[in-house]
Amino acid sequence: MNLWQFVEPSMLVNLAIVVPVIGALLLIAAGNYPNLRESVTLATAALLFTIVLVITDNTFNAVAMETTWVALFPGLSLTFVVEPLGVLFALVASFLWIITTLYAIGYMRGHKEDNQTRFFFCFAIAISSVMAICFSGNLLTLFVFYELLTLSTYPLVTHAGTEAAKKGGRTYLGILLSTSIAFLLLAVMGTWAVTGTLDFQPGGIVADTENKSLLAVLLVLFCYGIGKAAIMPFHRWLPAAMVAPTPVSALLHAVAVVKAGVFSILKVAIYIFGIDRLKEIPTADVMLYIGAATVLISSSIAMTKDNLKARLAYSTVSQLSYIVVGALLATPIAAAGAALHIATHAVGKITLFFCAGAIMVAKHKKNVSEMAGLGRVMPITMTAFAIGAISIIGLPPMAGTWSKWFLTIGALEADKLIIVVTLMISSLLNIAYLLPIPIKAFFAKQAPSAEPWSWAEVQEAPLPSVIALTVTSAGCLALFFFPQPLVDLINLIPGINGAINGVG
Amino acid sequence: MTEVLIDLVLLGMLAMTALRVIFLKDLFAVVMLFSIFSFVSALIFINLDAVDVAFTEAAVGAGISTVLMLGTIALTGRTEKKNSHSSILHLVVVCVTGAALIYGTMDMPPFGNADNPIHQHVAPRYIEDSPKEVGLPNIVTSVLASYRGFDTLGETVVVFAAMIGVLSLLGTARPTNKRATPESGLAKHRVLHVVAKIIIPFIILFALYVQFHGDYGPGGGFQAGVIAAAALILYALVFGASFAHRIVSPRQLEVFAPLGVLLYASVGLVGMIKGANFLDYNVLASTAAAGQHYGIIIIELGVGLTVFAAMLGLFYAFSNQVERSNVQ
Amino acid sequence: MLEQHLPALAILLPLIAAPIVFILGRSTVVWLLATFTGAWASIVAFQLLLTTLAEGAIHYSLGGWSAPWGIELTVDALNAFVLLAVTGVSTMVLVYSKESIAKEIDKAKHGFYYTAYLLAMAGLSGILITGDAFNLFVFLEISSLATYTLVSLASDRRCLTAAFRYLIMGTIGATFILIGVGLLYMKTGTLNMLDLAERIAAFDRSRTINTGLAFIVVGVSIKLALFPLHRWLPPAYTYAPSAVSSFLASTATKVAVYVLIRFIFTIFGPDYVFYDMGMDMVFMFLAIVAIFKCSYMAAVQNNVKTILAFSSVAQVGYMVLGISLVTTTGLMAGLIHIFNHALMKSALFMAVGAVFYRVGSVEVHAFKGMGKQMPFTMAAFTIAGLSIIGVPLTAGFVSKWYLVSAALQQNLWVIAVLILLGSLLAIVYIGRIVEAAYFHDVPEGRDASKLKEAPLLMLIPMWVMVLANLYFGIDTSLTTEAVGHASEWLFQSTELLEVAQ
Amino acid sequence: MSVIVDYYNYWIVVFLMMAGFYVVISANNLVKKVVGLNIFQTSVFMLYISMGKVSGGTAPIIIEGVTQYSNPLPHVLILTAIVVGVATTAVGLSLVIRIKHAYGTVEENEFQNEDDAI
Amino acid sequence: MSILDYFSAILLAGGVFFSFTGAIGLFRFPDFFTRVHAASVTDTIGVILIIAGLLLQTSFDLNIIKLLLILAILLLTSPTASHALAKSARHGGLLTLAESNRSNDR
Repeated sequence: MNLWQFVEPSMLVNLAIVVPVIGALLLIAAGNYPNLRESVTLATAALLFTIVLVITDNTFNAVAMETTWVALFPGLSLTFVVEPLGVLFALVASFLWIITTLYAIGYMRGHKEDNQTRFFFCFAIAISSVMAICFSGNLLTLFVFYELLTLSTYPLVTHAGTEAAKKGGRTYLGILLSTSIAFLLLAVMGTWAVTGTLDFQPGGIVADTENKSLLAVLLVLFCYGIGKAAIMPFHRWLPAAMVAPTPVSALLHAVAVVKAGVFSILKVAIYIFGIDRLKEIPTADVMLYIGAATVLISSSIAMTKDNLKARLAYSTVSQLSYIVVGALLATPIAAAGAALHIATHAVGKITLFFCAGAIMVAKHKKNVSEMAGLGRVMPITMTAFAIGAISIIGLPPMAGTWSKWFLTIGALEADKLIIVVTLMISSLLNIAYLLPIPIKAFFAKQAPSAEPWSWAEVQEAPLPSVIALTVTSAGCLALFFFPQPLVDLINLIPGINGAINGVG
Repeated sequence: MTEVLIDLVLLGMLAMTALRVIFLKDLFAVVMLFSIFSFVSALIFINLDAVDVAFTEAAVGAGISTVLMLGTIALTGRTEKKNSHSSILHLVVVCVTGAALIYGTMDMPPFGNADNPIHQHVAPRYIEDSPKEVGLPNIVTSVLASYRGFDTLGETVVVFAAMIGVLSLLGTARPTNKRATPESGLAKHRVLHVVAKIIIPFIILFALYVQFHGDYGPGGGFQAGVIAAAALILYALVFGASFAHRIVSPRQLEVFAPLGVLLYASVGLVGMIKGANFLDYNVLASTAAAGQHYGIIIIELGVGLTVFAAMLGLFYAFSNQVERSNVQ
Repeated sequence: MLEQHLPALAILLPLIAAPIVFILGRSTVVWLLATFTGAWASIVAFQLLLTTLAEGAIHYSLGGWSAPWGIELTVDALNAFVLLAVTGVSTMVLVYSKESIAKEIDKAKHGFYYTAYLLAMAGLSGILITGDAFNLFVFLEISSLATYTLVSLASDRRCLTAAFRYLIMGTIGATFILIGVGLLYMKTGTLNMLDLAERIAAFDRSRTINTGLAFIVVGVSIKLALFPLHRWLPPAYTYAPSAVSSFLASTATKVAVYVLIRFIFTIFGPDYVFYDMGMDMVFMFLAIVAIFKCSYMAAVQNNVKTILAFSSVAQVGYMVLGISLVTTTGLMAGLIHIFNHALMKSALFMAVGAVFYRVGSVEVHAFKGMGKQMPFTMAAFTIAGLSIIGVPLTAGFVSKWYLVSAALQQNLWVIAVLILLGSLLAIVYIGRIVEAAYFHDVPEGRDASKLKEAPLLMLIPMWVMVLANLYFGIDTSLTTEAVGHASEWLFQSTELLEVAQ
Repeated sequence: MSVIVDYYNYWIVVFLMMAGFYVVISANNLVKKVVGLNIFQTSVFMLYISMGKVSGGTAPIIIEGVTQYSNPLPHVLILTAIVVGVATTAVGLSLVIRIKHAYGTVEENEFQNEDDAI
Repeated sequence: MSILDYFSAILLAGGVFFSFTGAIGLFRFPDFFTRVHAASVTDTIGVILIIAGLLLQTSFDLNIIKLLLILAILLLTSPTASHALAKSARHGGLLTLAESNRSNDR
């Protein structure tokens, strides 16, 4: 904490955005020396995390932090304001960046990938955009960095440079850019035209607007415009992005990018429409049910996928819609659950992806059907996988429990039994498509090798990767037992106002 | 009434000429008809009191343009091929445009009426005050060279630009190969030689007259430049381009044309240096009238120089092409 | 001493430099002189813009004859702003020209190139700041003649037919303008724009004036390549030398849009044009069709310069659309897009020219693998392409923002949606090229080792334009202030003002 | 009748313009196009000169005792326009010559067939 | 009308007559050379008569010199032009009507 005590609190926000950029430039300079380059990345990640920690601390102490960069238009600037929801997301993202970097070092070296400098560079830029999204003070800023995030992750998706990667990249960029320009920009500008402001304000900014149908249209535009939230039918980009190297899938497509999407939706729900106001909007229900449908349909699709990463991708689509549903339920508890789900799902899903990557590096296996008996060879990895899976399913003692719990309570509170049922069925589906993998890995019958298991059989992924996935799986456990800091943070969000105080 | 009658007859001739151009396929005839069109319109201009314009139209439309067109068809062939595709769409476009214009004439001020707005606003000052303000009897020259001198600078630049365009496209006339000087088709015409030798000095004299008499009667730098160029064009036609090149070489023309523009512009710059606006001639001499006079003479010279060089340059470039194709 | 002559200087600098350049002939000196002139003209334009923003319109009577008897130069925020874009971009293209034309134009013709270039610049500047309707025609013809020449300088024979078509269409357009100006003159007796405006407003709106308006609009529409009068543009831009395409795409049509604005707003008055004549609906319809039709055409082409040319026609659609919204914001959008589009298109064409410099082709497949071989060039292309698409933090976003907000102000949601959908098409045609550059290898049979980065003299101006794209996408104060002033002034004293706000 | 006397001149001029315009857009031969362009422009010049005419006036050159002059301004404008016209013609014709060299034909449909027209 | 005006009118009428016949001849004559012949009538006698008629119309001033100069130049150039035309035609291999008839007969 002392590290940053001489820095103005508002300055911290700038730092959080700029530090990854500086790191990115430095690592380009160090491009020819892999060790130096990766040290730089790690150091930057660590530095960023400390900054976010201080920001968190300040948030608890109610220190106002905001900063304005430039006025893009008269009355509209690139503005950054710290608020608890953003801090939560920033914490998750910056923490997981460290872990992912660690993992990526092992993965990239193990896989002998080309263009590693470009990889780390784009990664850092993406994180910088995520930070900016976290702290964005108005819709315009959010939009700007939302687009930057899309663009900076595009080279990551197409990293492999193969035909498949290109095809995936085209889908990725096509859907994300199209939806954001056609819908999100329109929604942003519509909001601007209707209200005359784009600032995120507690309680929303549309309160004075009489024209309900206009707001209804805006809400739909926002939901689909934020394509990163992957609400059906605009979810195709997410499975397509799975052609990326696994660390990318892990951080960006389990955490940063998709979470930026649902985060944006939460932010719009809370700070633009306001939770109370949201209830009155006719299309909120429509979108809610579309979200619920997405949950179920994508879970079902996930079951049919043999490719592990594809299965995880559809699982992500499904889980993202939990958060959307939480936001659109328009009750404080559901919103809180949604916010918490950002963190818990992140930890769980990243673990799963790490495992998938580790399997790929160590055994070059991609398909679920080939993984039977793998527990003997990669015990640590598969254990971590089990932990992550349980967390995603939402069983104690894993972190996912809490968020699902609050979401369910929120749905009950809102008198939306269908949603409750949806959540239940979805959990069952989760079990169906996730749990068999570790079970088969450990307990499948293996005819040829009758010999007792010994350490000599173990062929784990490189050490950094193993460390990373261990840490995240530990995180799944930790967040179950100590969710209080996050809960406290969420309680600070205006509109939630301590709705989930009793828990923890 | 006579004026109207003449006007009608001439316009009728024009209409017939224009119609004929549409249907004729022989390009040589088309070009000649265009030349006639130009001449007849020059007559109309005279009838409508626009003597300067008539002069220019006759020199340029009927003269230079025709020469250039003839040079072109000498290279490209003189018949238009049958055109199979239908031109109904074109006809519709033309009819719509024409209908719009006819619609527009409905509210036009009547032809020739002295109460029309254009005779009431702006122009009266030119007619009443220009003899005092500029000091020239020819109002057209006053307006051209002084009131709207900037237009005329632009016009000079346009001529210069055309020269640039043509030279860059057709290439500067190369130094003529002495041994292979192609015989001009007219070289054996003794009569032509004699008459040309007699007449060319007079043409040049006339050019100078037009140049310096433009203040008092119709004429000015532009017409003078064209006439002077015509003298050399005649010379080149009768005696062959290589002889003309010896009098004024293409390279010299490439210097004269920009020099004319610069001469014009420098008059304006001198005005600026003397503290007035660009092209303000009043400050060029001790009195405004003298200043105007000097200014106009110099800029007319500039115009004349550029136009002469450009027109001759155009001719050189075209004739060079023709000769080249003859050699081949 | 020079301060008072700034308006005249803006035209005179290139005008006087052109003959000097022609006399000097072809050498590096000529290039230096031309570039220097361009730079000076840009500075003059910048000073003019600052002065007009601070003190209002400047009137400069040529020859000391006051308007309407003499010709007057009138500089206000509107034309100073466009002038800055035109001179600035032209200067950068001049810098770029040296290497580019060395490859594409016969060495003997370099003198012609620079002379014609400067003449075109002089013509465009003249169109921009003259206050006299007929003088505008004269300068229009100077610039047109010079551009026909420039287009025809390329070595591909198709440039000739392109230039000829351009010449015919351009001359028809200019003659239409001449007819229109004549009709106005006939009814009012004056040629000075401000005087014309006063007298047109004072007289009853007659059929003659209506026709004059129609002819001027059609004539200018040919010049600005408004759909469906755009057919001359794609071949001209495709087959012209790259530097010329870059110059034309970023200046010529922009100046024509300015002329349209000037005639509609200053001379006829928006009340008359839009409310009495209903031209806004015509413009809006044509603009929308242009955006979609030409973006689609761009998406299916194989020649990158053709793609960019069609894109230009589509982008002109955006400008006209802004005008057709008849609000201050809409006009601001149109104006700001004039400026921004000049920045992005010049950068794009420069990048294409650089690829041509190395590869010798501008087909899409020639771009394959260029992301590796020419990283800086392709990065510039990509950023400028993003600007065309309208990605935030680029200049294109600013234009799009104003355009959409203008549409929304009028509650024209459909238009707003169409604008945004139009930019999706831009993703397609830019994306194809970028993809070829980054995700394909250099095709077989092409020696990759010879495909190096473009020379520095091409890269620098290219990147200046790219950085300008980014700069004006982030710091919009200058552009916004200028176009804000301009559009408020243009709407001044019209009954529409209340409606607009 | 007075309508005819007032406007006959303009109407014929409009007819001439349209004849020229028709030749420009419909002719297939490039030289003929240029000729059409010239006719078109010359007719426009006539429109200008017609409007400058004052019945009973004389050419605008100051002569003692004459008070009624025709309007000099259109004359000035058209002088400029004629020059512009010939400049365009010259450049256009040079292009035609070059096209002939490059394609061997100056018929529009023929060289369009040779190249893929955009 | 003074006597001069009558003379002038007669001269002008004569000029118009010859010009007119020249024009008719241009259309009606059968081959190139005869047509040139007809056209040159317009250029020579027609012009002379018209200018003479005009000379009688003007007062005694600069205009007379101008008219005379015009006459001189025309008399110099028109026949030359006709001559050049005919000779070029001949040079280019054009036959007169009589000659071509003869060659057809053969």
